Amino acid sequence: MLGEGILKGLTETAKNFFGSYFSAERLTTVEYPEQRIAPFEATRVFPFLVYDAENRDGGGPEWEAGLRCVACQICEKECPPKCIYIEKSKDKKLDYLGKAQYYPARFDIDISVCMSCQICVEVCPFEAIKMDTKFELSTTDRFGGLLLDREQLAKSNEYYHQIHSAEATAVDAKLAIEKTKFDAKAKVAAATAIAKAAAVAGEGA
Amino acid sequence: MSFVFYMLAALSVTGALAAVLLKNTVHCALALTVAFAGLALLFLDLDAQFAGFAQILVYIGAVAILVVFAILLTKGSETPKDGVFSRTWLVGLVIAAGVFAVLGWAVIGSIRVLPQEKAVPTVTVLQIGNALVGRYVLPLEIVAVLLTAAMVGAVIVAMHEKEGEK
Amino acid sequence: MTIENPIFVTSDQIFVLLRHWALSFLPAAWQTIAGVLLSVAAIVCIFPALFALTTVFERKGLGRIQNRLGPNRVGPFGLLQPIADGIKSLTKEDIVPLSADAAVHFLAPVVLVVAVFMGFAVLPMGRNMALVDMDAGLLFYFAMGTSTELAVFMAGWSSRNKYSLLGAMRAVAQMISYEVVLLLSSVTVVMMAGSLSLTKIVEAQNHYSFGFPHWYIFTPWGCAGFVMYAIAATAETNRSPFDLPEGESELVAGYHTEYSGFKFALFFLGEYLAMFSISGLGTTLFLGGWSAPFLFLTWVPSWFWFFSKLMLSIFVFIWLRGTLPRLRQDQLMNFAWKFVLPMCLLNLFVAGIWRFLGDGWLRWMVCSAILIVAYAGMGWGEMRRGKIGPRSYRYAE
Amino acid sequence: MTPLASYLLVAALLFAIGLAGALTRRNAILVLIGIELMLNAANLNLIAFWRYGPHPELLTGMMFAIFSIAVAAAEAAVGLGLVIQIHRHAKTTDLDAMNRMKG
Repeated sequence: MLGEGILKGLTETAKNFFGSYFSAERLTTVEYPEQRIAPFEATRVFPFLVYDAENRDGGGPEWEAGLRCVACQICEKECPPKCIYIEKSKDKKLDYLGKAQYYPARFDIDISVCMSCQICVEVCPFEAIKMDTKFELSTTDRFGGLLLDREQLAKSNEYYHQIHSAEATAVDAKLAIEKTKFDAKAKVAAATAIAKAAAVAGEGA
Repeated sequence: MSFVFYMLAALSVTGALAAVLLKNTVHCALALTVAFAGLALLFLDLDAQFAGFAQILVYIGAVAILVVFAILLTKGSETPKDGVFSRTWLVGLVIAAGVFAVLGWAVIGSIRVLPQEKAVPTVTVLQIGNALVGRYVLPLEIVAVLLTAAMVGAVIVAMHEKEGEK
Repeated sequence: MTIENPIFVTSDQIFVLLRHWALSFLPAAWQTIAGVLLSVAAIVCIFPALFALTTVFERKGLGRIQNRLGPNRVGPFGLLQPIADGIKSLTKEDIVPLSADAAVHFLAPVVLVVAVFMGFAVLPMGRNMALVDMDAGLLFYFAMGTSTELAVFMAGWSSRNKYSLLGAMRAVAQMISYEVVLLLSSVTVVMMAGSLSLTKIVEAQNHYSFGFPHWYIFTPWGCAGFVMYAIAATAETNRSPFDLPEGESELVAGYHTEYSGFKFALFFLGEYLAMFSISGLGTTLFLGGWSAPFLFLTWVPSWFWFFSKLMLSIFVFIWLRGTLPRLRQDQLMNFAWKFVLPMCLLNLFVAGIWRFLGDGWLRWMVCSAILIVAYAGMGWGEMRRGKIGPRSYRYAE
Repeated sequence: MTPLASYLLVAALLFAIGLAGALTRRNAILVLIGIELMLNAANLNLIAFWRYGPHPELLTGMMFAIFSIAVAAAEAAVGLGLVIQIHRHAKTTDLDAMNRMKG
């Protein structure tokens, strides 16, 4: 019969209307500034740079020394809205693997341009850039306030664990494997070098 | 009460003048609405309540809307480059002036025999309804047939011809 | 308590008495004009105040329908929200597009609000509480109602904006189509009451048998007429589910896209006032106007009943808005011309039968049977041909 | 009280304006607008004569005006339908440009 669906719909909304006064579970929204929903594992807003507190090479403050970023500029090239700006350093410092690498002398992200696509995170071979969950970023300064520099972007690995614990643990495991491999390779290389040196020395003698 | 009459007459004549003189066709249609409204108020001034409201309902509610629809459907709202008046505008104007002169002469000439004042007739809607289905039932039926025929005719005339039928 | 009881008379006629009291300070020559001005001022104050309240109740109601809280920040329970909104829209910059037709652009909201306000003049808001008791009151109301179409067209055309023009054309086409339904469903009431005067129509319904009132909605033709009137009224005021003239997902905001600040507020006001006046007319025609719903409740002032029925209709409007999705243009037109209009004409016929069959159970049976059979048959046919009914989405699922 | 002659003069003026519009404008819709004005002027005459006539209770003039309003609505609908059809055919509503009998 015509109109049945309309009546069904009207009953449903009437149930919602009266039910929402009696059962609090029905309410799907929270009153935001006072009540907040805890961020989900997959929450992502804008990128940040991860640093390891253990890595102290190169001096400077903790965040500067420990940056995982090696200024390879892949993210800068891949970024669809081109909101990343990187200046490579002239000198090198040891990265978290203990390998001499360049580091970003300047790393800026304009979050007024960023579209939160996460491509920079996916292309980064060094697990140096990750997505943040902080979203209350409004400022009164349209231009300077939304252009984040290295210092504002750098967050510790502990912070990363706090916001995306499962993901961060997986990344840590991966890095640990890389580190072991690198160390093994370095050991072999060192052994070869020693052997070579010995051979050279032997020849010389 | 004469003041009200002069105001309303001025309103409808201004509206009518604007309707035939303005360049933009949509403005003409809106001015026409003003003239219709002035006329409806003149009807009310003449104690013809029913006719006045029918005038608003039919002319402002239907005819004016029809006119603006037609203007938009014919892209008529752009002002043509070579003037809005016809080549023979002078002839038309002379004819209209002649007609007005004759009508005005006839009215002024018979001003002595025309009634000056008259008691307000009390006409209820009930009386009009009774007259419509009593004394005037045949005209009513004919108008009904005419309106139906006009509706069907207008739909057929304005309908898109199908490609295959040509 | 009887009708003659002085307390009842005072509470029932309090506004009439107040008006007399205020006028008694003036010289006799001025009293007529001052009385009209006073009544106009009352209407101009009461209904915008009601509008302000309705906006916040509508937002709260819609929120509850969607299991949200709705506005609750400004003032206690968010009741001061309309004041904040009002201040905002009054202090906003009034932008007129460069290529817009400035004069028509300015006139459109004014014409709309004036035309809508005129409609209130004939509504009897209580016993002896109609501003003018016109013999052709209903005709006057519809004459004013059609004038709003022109205002909508003016707004859409003068903005020089595709969306505005499209919205205006949609709105005008829709309003003309449903105007026919609105008129024809009201004509049944005129046939029964034998008058176009709204006060007489209310008096014709103000009788009771077994404690129940003789409202026209409690007859087969009245019930069908009321349903069709409600559909047409929803379409006439461009309310959801017939809100395609301002369908924001396709037309930005329809004919008021280019309006801002105070002029937008006027449009908003006009829309809600049209809703009030059309609900008031529906109340008057079918729900007995200011008469009480039961005989034992007649001691409550008449204006209280009018306004409660009015607010009840507004609630139904909000309820419908929270429930139904928007129609498509062709569905809207098909529904008006191929379903509601034939039903309306049939209803006129049924009302005639009702009139001439005389009292008794026979006319109830005959009239209900005709209407139900026609409704079911036509509904079945239309649904079978897929003209109306549940929607199917080709690419969904 | 306004005498009947003033209503008749206003009606004559409106009729002349409508006639002038119908005869001088190029746009077909404007010509129709002129014709509508002429019909309205005639209606004003009818109502005025009804009001001042000897037997207003017979409603003759009023009825005439009401029927005339109905006929005018039909005329407008058909006329505008024709204008739209002409525009579709000739791509113009300019009456001066429509001077051929062959389509």
